[in-house]
Amino acid sequence: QIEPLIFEIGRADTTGVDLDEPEAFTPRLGGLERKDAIGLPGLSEPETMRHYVRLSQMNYGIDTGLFPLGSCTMKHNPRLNERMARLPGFADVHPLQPVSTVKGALELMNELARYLVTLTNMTTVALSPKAGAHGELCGMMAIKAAIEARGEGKTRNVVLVPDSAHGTNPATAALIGFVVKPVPARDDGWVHVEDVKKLLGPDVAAIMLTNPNTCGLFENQVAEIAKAIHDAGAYFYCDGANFNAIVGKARPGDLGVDAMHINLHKTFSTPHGGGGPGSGPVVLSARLAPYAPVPFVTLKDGELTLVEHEADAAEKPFGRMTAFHGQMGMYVRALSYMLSHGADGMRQASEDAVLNANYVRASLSDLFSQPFGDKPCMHEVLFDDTWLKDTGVTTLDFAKAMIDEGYHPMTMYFPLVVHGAMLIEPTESESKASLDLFIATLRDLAMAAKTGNDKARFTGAPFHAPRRRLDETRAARNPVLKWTPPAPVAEAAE
Amino acid sequence: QIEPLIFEIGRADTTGVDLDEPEAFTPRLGGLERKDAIGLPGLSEPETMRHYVRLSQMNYGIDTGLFPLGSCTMKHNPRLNERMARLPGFADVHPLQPVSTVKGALELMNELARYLVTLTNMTTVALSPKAGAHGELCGMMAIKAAIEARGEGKTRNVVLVPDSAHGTNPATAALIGFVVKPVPARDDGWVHVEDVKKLLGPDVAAIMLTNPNTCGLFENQVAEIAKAIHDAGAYFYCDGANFNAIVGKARPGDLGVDAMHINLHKTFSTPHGGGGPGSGPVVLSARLAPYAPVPFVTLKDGELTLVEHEADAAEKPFGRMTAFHGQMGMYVRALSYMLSHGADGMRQASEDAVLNANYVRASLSDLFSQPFGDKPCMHEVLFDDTWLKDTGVTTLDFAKAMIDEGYHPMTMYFPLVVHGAMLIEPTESESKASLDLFIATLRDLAMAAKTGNDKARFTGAPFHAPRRRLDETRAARNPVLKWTPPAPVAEAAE
Amino acid sequence: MRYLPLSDADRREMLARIGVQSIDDLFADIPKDKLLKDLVDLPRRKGELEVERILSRMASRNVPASSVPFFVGAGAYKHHVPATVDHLIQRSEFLTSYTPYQPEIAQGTLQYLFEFQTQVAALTGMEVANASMYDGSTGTGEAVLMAHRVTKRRKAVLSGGLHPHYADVVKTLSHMASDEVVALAPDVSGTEDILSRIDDSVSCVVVQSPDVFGNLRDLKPIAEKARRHGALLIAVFTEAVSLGLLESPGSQGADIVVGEGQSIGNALNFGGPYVGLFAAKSKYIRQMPGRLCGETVDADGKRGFVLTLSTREQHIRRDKATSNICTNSGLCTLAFTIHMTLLGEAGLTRLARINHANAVKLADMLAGVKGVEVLNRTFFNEFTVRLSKPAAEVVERLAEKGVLGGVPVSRLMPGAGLDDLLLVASTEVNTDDDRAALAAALKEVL
Amino acid sequence: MRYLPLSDADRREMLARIGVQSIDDLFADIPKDKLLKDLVDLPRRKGELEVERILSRMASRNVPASSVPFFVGAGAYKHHVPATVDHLIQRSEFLTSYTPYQPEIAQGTLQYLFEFQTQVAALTGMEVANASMYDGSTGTGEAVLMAHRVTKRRKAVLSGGLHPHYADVVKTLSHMASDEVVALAPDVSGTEDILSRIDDSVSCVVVQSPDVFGNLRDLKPIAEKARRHGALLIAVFTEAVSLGLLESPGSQGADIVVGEGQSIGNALNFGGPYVGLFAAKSKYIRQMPGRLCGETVDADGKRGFVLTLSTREQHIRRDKATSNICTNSGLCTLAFTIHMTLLGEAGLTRLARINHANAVKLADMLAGVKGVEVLNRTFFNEFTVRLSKPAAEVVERLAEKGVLGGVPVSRLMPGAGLDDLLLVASTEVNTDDDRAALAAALKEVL
Repeated sequence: QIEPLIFEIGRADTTGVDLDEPEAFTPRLGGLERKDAIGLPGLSEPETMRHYVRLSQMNYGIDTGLFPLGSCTMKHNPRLNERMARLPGFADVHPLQPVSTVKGALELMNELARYLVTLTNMTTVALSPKAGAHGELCGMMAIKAAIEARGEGKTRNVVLVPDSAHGTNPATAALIGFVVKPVPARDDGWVHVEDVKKLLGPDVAAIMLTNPNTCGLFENQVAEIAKAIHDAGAYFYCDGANFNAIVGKARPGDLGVDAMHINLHKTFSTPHGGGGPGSGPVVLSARLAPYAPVPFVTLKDGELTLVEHEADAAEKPFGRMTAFHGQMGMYVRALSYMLSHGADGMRQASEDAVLNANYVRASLSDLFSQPFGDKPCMHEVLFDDTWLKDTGVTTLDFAKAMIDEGYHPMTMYFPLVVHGAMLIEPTESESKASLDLFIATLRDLAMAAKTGNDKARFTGAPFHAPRRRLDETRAARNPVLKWTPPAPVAEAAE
Repeated sequence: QIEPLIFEIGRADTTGVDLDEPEAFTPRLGGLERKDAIGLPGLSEPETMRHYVRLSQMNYGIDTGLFPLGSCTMKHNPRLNERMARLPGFADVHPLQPVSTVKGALELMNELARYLVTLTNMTTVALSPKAGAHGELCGMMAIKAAIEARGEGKTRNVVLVPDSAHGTNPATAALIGFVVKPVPARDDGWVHVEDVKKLLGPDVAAIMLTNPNTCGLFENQVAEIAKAIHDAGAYFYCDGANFNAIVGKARPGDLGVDAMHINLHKTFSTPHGGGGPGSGPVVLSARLAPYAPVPFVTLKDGELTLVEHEADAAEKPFGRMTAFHGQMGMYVRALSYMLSHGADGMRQASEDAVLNANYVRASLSDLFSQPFGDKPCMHEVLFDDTWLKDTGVTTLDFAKAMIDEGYHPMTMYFPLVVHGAMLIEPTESESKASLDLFIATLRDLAMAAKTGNDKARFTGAPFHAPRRRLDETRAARNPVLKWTPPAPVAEAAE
Repeated sequence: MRYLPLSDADRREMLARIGVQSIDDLFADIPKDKLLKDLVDLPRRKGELEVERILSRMASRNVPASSVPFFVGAGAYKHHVPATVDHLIQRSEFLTSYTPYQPEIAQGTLQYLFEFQTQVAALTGMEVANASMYDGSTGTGEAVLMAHRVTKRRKAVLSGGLHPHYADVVKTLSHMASDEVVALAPDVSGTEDILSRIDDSVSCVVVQSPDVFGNLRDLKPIAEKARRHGALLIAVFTEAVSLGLLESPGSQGADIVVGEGQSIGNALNFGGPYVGLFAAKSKYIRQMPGRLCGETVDADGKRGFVLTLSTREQHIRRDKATSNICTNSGLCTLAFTIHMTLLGEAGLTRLARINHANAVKLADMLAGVKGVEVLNRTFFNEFTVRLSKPAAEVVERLAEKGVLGGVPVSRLMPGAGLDDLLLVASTEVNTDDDRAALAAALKEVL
Repeated sequence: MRYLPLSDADRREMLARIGVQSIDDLFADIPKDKLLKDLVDLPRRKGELEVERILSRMASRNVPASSVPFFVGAGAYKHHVPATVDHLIQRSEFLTSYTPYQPEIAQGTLQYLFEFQTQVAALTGMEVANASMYDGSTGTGEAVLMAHRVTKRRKAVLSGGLHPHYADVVKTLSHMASDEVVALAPDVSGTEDILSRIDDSVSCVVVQSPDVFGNLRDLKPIAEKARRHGALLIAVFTEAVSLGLLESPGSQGADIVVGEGQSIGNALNFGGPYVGLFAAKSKYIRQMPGRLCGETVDADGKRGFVLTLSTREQHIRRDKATSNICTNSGLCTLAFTIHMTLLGEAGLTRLARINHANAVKLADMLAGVKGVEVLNRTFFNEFTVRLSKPAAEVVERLAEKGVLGGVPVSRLMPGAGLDDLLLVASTEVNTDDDRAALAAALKEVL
């Protein structure tokens, strides 16, 4: 089951694309043409097809099985959305065509914005961020711009981030010069308003709070926290990675949020694609709306108009996040998802996601330990490794053993505030039958781990995957990041 | 790796299609409406997706590996052709739309016909047959119609069919009342003109000859046989299943053929799709052309016109093979294939197919036995089981052992004239590296079979497939052809 | 050439291994004077872009059903197919696999065939179904041959409501096989006296419902009379969706049910590929044509599926086979099965109700147009109207106005004196706007 | 709802197992007054057909590049992508998989990332490449930050030939991070004096070639001077195909190479998703942003791949990370890799020659149009013309005539006094007819 690399089977003179050599002409390259070979192998079309089909067969996807990766929201990706995104009117349109030839694209962006704003009860949305982390950056930049506009740019430079936050939060804040101060974790899994208040002061620019949080809980003091933050002159950034739990049930704008990114590839099911592309629009409160970056679409004299430059805008955009207008292909998919579900379907999806997670929780709570007690969770349920104590089986071992049972592991060792965390998010896409099978399998595995009779089943796992456990230390110690031609065989050895 | 049946996981009230119930209205069903439940389960879209993706993972295809199925021509299926067949102008057009709204469809059919006629040097082509066997039927019907037109319908009712022919040949002839007389096999693999001559008489309507034949050989006396057939007042039907070996190298029309079907799904690479759809256009000589069935496209006053009824035709169509115009979707794919290859590419493809087969032959001839001696073959090479004598390993065992090595078996036990036949057709889609690996694997297997040290590796094979060997006898003895609900568990047993 | 992996260097090396000088040494059995020296008179290879342009240009000369108000039926129907269907049937492992003769590595195909057979049996109300025929028309031809084998008689009676193409296929086959066919006159009202044609010499009666004019037929009396005379009732349908709403042919006593499955999962495709559904009473199973997939177990006792009862088939029985069919409609059956699985009973029956409701709405609207008379007392999603002008002309005029209004009966039955009749179909894709457009255009044209 | 498998009966049963009365008991942590009682003010669910209609109607209000003579570039290019690419990236196992954190069941993704990194390194002439950025512009922003980390300086010099959007991204990021940016004035002729801006305070110079006006830049002297002053040369490209024909940035001495990969394998998509290519000298590897895939072995000694050096990344290092990037452009890298594999060296270099040849042909033709002056001495597949009228107006007039003629410089750099300049791109998709149409339309408009 070793598939060779294209470099091992390709040839420099082979091509899978038929092109005719141009007629003779005088190049205008000013002597800057390439002199050496590039070193790229080519394959014919049949070889290419087989190579990548075989590679795909070594992957696990939502379509092949339950994918309980907490915080990642691996839900069904409808193919209708793929079909829509490929309409020539969307896929084959250039970002710099005359605006008169892309009215439909602007309409789509506007409609998407309307849906996002309605679902969050916020004022405006910056569509262009390319993924969740990029959206965080956008939101925090808007906050920074607002603070600078208030003349507090030098003094307000602290951002509060709970220990349980995604790593992107502190990384984002640090990237643009904020000083990150952690909000310590409590043993109930919630951020407490008094902890926040203790940290607040004229130096605090914002809090970055994930809600529902990474422990799978809705921050039950969110309204109080928002009020405290605002009272202190700071802004409330909400990490929207888990928005999918509450779409149609609660609106961030009602909870005092000033900025929140939305992962279209989680909440609205644009495919994860093995690590992207994502899309991370940011909704903004009225206080931050004026600072939204270019470009944006606005209704002007009854016509949708694209505002591309700061000079054009009545507002005070803080700059630009990316070339062009962002992830159009993802916008189409997300809007297709929202149109399909409708207000009723989206609400139901949130409820089913929460129901499924709690069903798993209730069905495993006697065997698995919960760090914050046995209480309802949102769309994902968090266990820790207390129950594995003294078995010699780690969270990692247990997760890898799941692979042999045909399942993708849950999220492990995150959030960091919990020891040996196991974060399970079944999503609303799973049927009850599928959950029952999953639960039964986990229970069997848990029993096996606890009896300790077959430790190797865990510590050696996986056995039945395309690869056994991989040596990550070796990879990091001596990084081999690209293929290099094998050295010629040495002539004679001693 | 047991995937349940949809009937085991589906529910009567579940649907993966959102439709709104119509407003109240008065039906016009005259009391013939359904009273009982149908018994069809439904699945949501995510469940459906996963179910069929998982089923697909139990299949082997060209895209997943070399598929050396002799006589079946499992070559690369270009995805360009799939894309073209899905253009709304082809896929979303109704066969009975006004002719003025389908000019492009008629143009395509005409262009396809032009390619087929040019490649075969025949006069006309009946496009409508739905697959190879249907094309045979069409060709033989044309022959029968011609014979009836000559007033010999009662007297000429014998069709000569070599023993090595595909089963469809005698079945087709018998279906429309011909008496099948076998042409005996010779030990050189060729049909001999003297054997044919011995059988010829005023009762013979036609010969059905596969050329290149099912032994992988080009019938080297084909011209003489054609002459003898014609001299006897009979027609020469050529089974075109193996046309792919000689496209661009020789034209059936030059060889005296009167009718030949062309498997678009073999020669021109429309996908086999797990058993269809195929497409079997029939090219006809001038002698048979007038009898081509409706519908056909003809150039009339400079305009392409669809002739749909016998009354319209200047010709004497023998009737109709099917509703509408045949396999349009396959026509598009086949024409896309032909346009892509061009005259040069098609000839090269034939040469490469023959080259690849002979390369396999030359690389295995020392280990495998060839029933008709070690001589060049066409696009496929035939071995028999002489070399397995006394090993306790059968052709079937050997083929199943190939599965464990990651290969689809070759065609086995066909043609029938050879004991334990193994018919290998690599096709032109395979690279030399792929063939070398295949050859090495077969050589290893052959050595293992001959040494006899590990007979179980063969007799028990496959071990590493989605299923072990299946009990076909049981399936036939007590046919279970559909799912039935399990009987309710009996209350208490003794 | 992008599809050919061999390089010239490979070719030279391989010829050397084979031990010949040139490629033509391998073609030595072809008579020298017949071996082509030059390329045939066709263009040379083209890149993808160029091929796309040529074929797209041809495609653009056709009017897609989705682009206009569309009411064309008569044996092929415009339905909406979920995106999931087309995605799944394009999976390499389905698309590029062969007929499942090696069941160990073809369980995917075999299991969906088993699911398909079960769905078709349920839908038709029959005991057993095969793994598909080419389409409804050829399936009907095969059904008649099967009835001859079962009854050992060779005379078929065809209803005047049978789709003329289907009748032509039966007649062609019967003529060639020297079997007898009694074809009744076109029966616009669905009231023909077919019972009187059934006697002890008849092998089968072939009745379509909804018939080609859209009328629903009560099969029960026909089945009853056929049974008494030892003849079989072959029930035909061209619109599979109708079975979601109508009493199944099986429950009405049909012996063989055959029909077109295109409506579920398959595009219009200008006539093909489609998928023939074929079901029968299980006592006739050994006389059935086509492939059958059956359940069994593997060497480890695991459930699995195989093609079975192949002793009926041509590759085993040769000239004694029940049919010459080989390749059938594999991928179209998959599309059917997936779409049917998505629909489920709830979805299919609702889809059928929508179709019927839309047709009723349309009939009521057209009945109000001067020069249009709706003829049907009963129908499902298609009916016949009498126009005040020749239908073929009207349809062309409608097409000029961007409305594809239906199928003139004269196109199916030229010379039958039915030139003023138009078949009009309406499915779930038709909107109120579509219907209004047709009515308005008819008003202008008539 | 078709995407939701639970039935109401399931829901009741599950609530019972959980031990709560109603679903809202599970939402009890949401403040009561914030929990929505009713549906939000958006339409209810729609079937596929309806969604298709809504979105198709929007799509039809846009003019697809393939439907007209098309010469728009300026950072995104219309190329032909083989059908194989889109087929493969839609494979469920690629499309619906996650970032490959579980390497044992993600070798498909990991191996293509390894292939991608190798291809990008070869193409750019660099020692190492990462597994992608969002796009060229954000990659450029990250490259500047990386240069700051490497040099421990915080002042970037941007060439006046850098795409203004890229420059804006760098400026925004730098402003927010309180870093310094020296942006040179728009440099239409590609002759700016950037060397004099390089001194010991500079962390990096960012130079694009072909630059936004199409000029090719010789990077060697810049690299040389930067090296002498301890600054890094960041070489940027927006047209990956150009690297098939031009000396690689790596061979000219670049320290970091960053660019847009859209041209290979990816559609125009109105601006995204695209794929950022990012390569560097290997000594800087621990300062690189983004994911890296590395080779290793599994417990059985088999070759395998893993994400590696993740101690640079946010999920490990949090506020000390080299970047906050997480999800990147996985599927777009796959498209890039497959298309590049199909092209191979032979195909890519030929594709590049065709692009250049078409642009040369177009430049020669436009040079003959009155009111058009071609400004470039050198270019690859895009160049700048000076028009006798404002370019923005001209482009609108051309669009009315069904020709998309290019990008007015004023759209990218409003207020720069370059309103008469037009950027015109020509790729392999342009035919002689296309070029003639543009020339003819320009004659009419000017």
